[in-house]
Amino acid sequence: MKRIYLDYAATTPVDVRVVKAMLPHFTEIYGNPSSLHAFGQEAKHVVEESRHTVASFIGAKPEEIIFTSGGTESNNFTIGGIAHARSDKGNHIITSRIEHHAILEPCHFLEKEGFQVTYLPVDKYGLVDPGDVRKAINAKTILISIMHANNEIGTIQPIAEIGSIARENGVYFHTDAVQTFGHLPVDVDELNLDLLSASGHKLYGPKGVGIIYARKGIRMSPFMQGGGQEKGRRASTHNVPGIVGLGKAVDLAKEEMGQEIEHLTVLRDRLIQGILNAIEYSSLNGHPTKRLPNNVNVSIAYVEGESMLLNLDMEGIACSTGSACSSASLEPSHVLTAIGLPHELAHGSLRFSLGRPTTSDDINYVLSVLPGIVGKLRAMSPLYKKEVKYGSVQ
Amino acid sequence: MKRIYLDYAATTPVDVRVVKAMLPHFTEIYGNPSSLHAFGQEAKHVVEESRHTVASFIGAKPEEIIFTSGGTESNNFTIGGIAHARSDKGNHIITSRIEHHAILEPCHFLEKEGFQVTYLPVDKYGLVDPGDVRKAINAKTILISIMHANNEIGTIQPIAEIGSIARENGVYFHTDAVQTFGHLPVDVDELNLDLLSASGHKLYGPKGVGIIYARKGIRMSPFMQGGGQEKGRRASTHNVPGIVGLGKAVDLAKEEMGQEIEHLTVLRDRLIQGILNAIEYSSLNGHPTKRLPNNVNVSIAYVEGESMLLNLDMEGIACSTGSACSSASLEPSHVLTAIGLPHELAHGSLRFSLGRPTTSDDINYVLSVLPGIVGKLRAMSPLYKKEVKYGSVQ
Amino acid sequence: MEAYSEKVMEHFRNPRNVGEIENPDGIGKVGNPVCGDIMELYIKVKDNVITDAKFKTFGCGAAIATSSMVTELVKGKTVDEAMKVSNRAVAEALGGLPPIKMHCSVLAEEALKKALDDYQRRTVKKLSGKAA
Amino acid sequence: MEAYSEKVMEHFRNPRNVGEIENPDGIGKVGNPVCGDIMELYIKVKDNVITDAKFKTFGCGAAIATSSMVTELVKGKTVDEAMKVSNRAVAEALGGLPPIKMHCSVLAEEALKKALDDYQRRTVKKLSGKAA
Ligand SMILES: Cc1ncc(COP(=O)(O)O)c(C=O)c1O
Ligand SMILES: Cc1ncc(COP(=O)(O)O)c(C=O)c1O
Repeated sequence: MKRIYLDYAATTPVDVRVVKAMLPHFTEIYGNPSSLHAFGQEAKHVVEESRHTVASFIGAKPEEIIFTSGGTESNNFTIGGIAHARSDKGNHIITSRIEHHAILEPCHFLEKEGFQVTYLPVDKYGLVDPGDVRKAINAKTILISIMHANNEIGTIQPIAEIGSIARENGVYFHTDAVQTFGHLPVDVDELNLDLLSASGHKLYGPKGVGIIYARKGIRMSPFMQGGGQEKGRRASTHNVPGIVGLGKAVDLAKEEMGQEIEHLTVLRDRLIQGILNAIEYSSLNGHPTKRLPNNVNVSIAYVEGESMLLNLDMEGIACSTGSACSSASLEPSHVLTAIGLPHELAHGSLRFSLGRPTTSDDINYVLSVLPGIVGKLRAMSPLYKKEVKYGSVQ
Repeated sequence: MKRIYLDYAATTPVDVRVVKAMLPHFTEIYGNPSSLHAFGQEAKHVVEESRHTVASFIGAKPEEIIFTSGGTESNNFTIGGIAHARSDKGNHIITSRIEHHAILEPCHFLEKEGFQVTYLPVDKYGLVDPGDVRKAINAKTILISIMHANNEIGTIQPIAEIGSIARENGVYFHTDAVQTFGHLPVDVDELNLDLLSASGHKLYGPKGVGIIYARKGIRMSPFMQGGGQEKGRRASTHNVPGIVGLGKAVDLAKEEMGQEIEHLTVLRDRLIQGILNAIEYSSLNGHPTKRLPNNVNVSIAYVEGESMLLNLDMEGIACSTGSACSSASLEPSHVLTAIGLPHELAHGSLRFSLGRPTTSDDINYVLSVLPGIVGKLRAMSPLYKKEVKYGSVQ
Repeated sequence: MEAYSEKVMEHFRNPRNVGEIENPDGIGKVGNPVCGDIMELYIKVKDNVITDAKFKTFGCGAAIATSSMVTELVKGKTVDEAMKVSNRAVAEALGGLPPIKMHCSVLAEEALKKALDDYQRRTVKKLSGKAA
Repeated sequence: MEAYSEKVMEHFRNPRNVGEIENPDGIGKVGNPVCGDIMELYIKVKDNVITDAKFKTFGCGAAIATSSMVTELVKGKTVDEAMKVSNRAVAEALGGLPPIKMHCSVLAEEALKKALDDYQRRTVKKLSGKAA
């Protein structure tokens, strides 16, 4: 069976060139970078090289990069680390309702400790209004965290603008760039960023490695304590192959990002138009243009997401859904709810996320298969019957 | 130049069979285990297989294994996670003075939050007295954490005995088994363990992956929050290749551990005897027999560790030292201090840690090189001159 | 999420008894769009035996499979026997369900019970109608 | 730890002026076993010029290299010139030191200052001895 992976936002395969770069660090240059001897110093050298690569990619200095175990750690570390280090300055944090759970959950946790968190609303496209950020700032605000682009609906936020508001007010500004790092240009100065999170496995690098960019001079409580690594902020033996792999993935992104954006934007828009044209009662979620080049998120009325997903999977197509049925909480995606989708439509969402290897044929295949699946499920759906009978409007 | 790695306690090379097992999971079976589609479910399957392998290796159930990013996270997570989840039961923790910093630092941190921590002393061999554990327990004790074997001096603690005291008193018992997992038999029931930490890169597995064993029913505050992975206790996309690699490393350890113990014990004892015979004023640190099969730790009077280490490195031999000069704190190893070594001897320590590939020739080479280095450095040492002149006793 | 069993996937792939019954003897409607599952179960009863059962479902894989399975299970059963079909029985017949999907089997049981209740109400009505 | 510079390693590998001077004109002893570094610096002075310098050191790579370098730096200098040799100068001559090793260069400066002080005290003594 043909197998088409369209879930690159969940994770990417590791580029073969990245694997090749990692390989010697398992069996040959295997030292612990904290060791004084040659084996250790060789390993240290490649870790610092990778730090340099990552830093220069986003216009930062090497000492501003902290290696972590992934996007979740970077987010948890930043939220907790800044909150605890700055609790003498204030106890108020501003974020949005559509952040990844790796931001929202640490925020909820801080609320239990007595911090105050403002969760800004978004408009129907998923955009945060910079004016809302300005209004939310008070004398106790110590951190603003707004994601660069949303992982579900792909909406890209006005980060530079929010950053300049943060700076005017002397508040640290963090962005979760897990979905954009290596996919869109990111310059920490142009975007007025103080802190940034990214994860290796979203840009054809390895799983289990991520970074925090933390502007020089920023104090953060350490996340893991023990060996003093990463200037005492993040202990544990460096994941050398992972760090090298991330560096290589960044090298490749630097070269290929431009043409990837063009390539994917075309395919993305074809898939969106194809679905909206072929399937009645379907609609796009997220912003039509301020949108990740690889993100397609649609709601298909009267059918439930997981059952579409499973049917697509049976045809070899891998995608994801914001339906409650795929989550333990039985709540539909908080992002789709935040942009104002009624529950039925939130349950009937599909996300296709495209990647470097995606071809025009892949898009054609999806478009050839999806309408039939929707038709079959609608024939089974008690909602469709009624809506069509009574002609209710979407 | 001949290069001999004798720092396996710091980190091990990844076994080629482990690398081979990991490889398909970078580029072929690359899905996110949280995804519902086939790519995701394949990845999930191998993660669960590895969980099964790890669990059965230590006599645990698969659902009792939590995958982490390494030994430091496992230790930090356990100490903080148990303390916070059980703070309604009590606020007292018992540990030892010779734990890894990844245990001690979170304990110091908890003290600032109002927890009480007893740091038990050890005898001159580095042994914790189970009687001391019993005496230290009070009505508020919620956790005892004593490492299985010490990473510096190799001393193996009477874990089963301490565990049974903990159990009698209804206190959770954790061991940091980072140095023993895959090297010595570990059965959580025989050792009366409730919690255990281990790290992949100490047993020929990859860096950046570790485990916690947590006996069924134990509540721990989550360490990372976000995606709900690991039953909500440790969020973040699974490091699939790392987890698979750890599983394979465990498979190999299961097969090879027995003969490895025999092989290394012989080499270890030859190296110890060789050094003690060849070098005047040298002494063994740690217990002569209750000792990791791969650990040699000696103090060589009148010379400083780092300068010996660098000279050995110049001869191609990689080892480590507990000298202050290799640490940012300028304090000599807390372990060597805890066993009562005077500062001079603590500064003059060397650790050689042997591994699977270590040969008899390697040992001979060290023994042929070390005495010359010591001689050269002693000729430079103002301490040696005096001691020898005035015949002071060690 | 836990993967579905072979049996669940088989029923999901080829759901039995999809559709509505014209002039049913009992209808059970449960769920709502908020929770993401809606089931409608139709039964035809003759001489106290369920001769046909059909469903329409908006919901996930488990919701569709349990709907399919419950209609299969009750066909040919008496009303009293059908009353005893529990959500566990449905889940077991499917070779088990992932824990977070057990509520789908509960929904299927509820839809069945509602359809049977509906049948019984109608019967009472008819009888009392006749009596009147 | 940061790696050592080439120059540090070169001096560590081949330390210059190891040893003691018989009947030195000045001795400087600094450090203690607790901190892990002990340095002894010996100088020979003729006509106010340092004609020879030797050291004995217990310590790490940086301690040995700074000892070696400081003896090299002062040989041929007048006592006044030698007084101006700072720890920074020693570190710079070695192509820099890792931050956590800067204290070794401080130790070398202190050993030198002590040796020079010792020389001056002895000279004063000798002079006053003569005068008496
Ligand atoms: C926006 C965003 N933030 C954080 C994460 C978490 O990253 P990781 O899975 O590497 O921990 C993800 C992906 O899962 C993401 O899409
Ligand atoms: C006893 C012990 N505990 C914990 C650790 C930390 O493990 P990791 O470096 O994998 O975080 C180590 C090794 O560094 C260790 O030897």
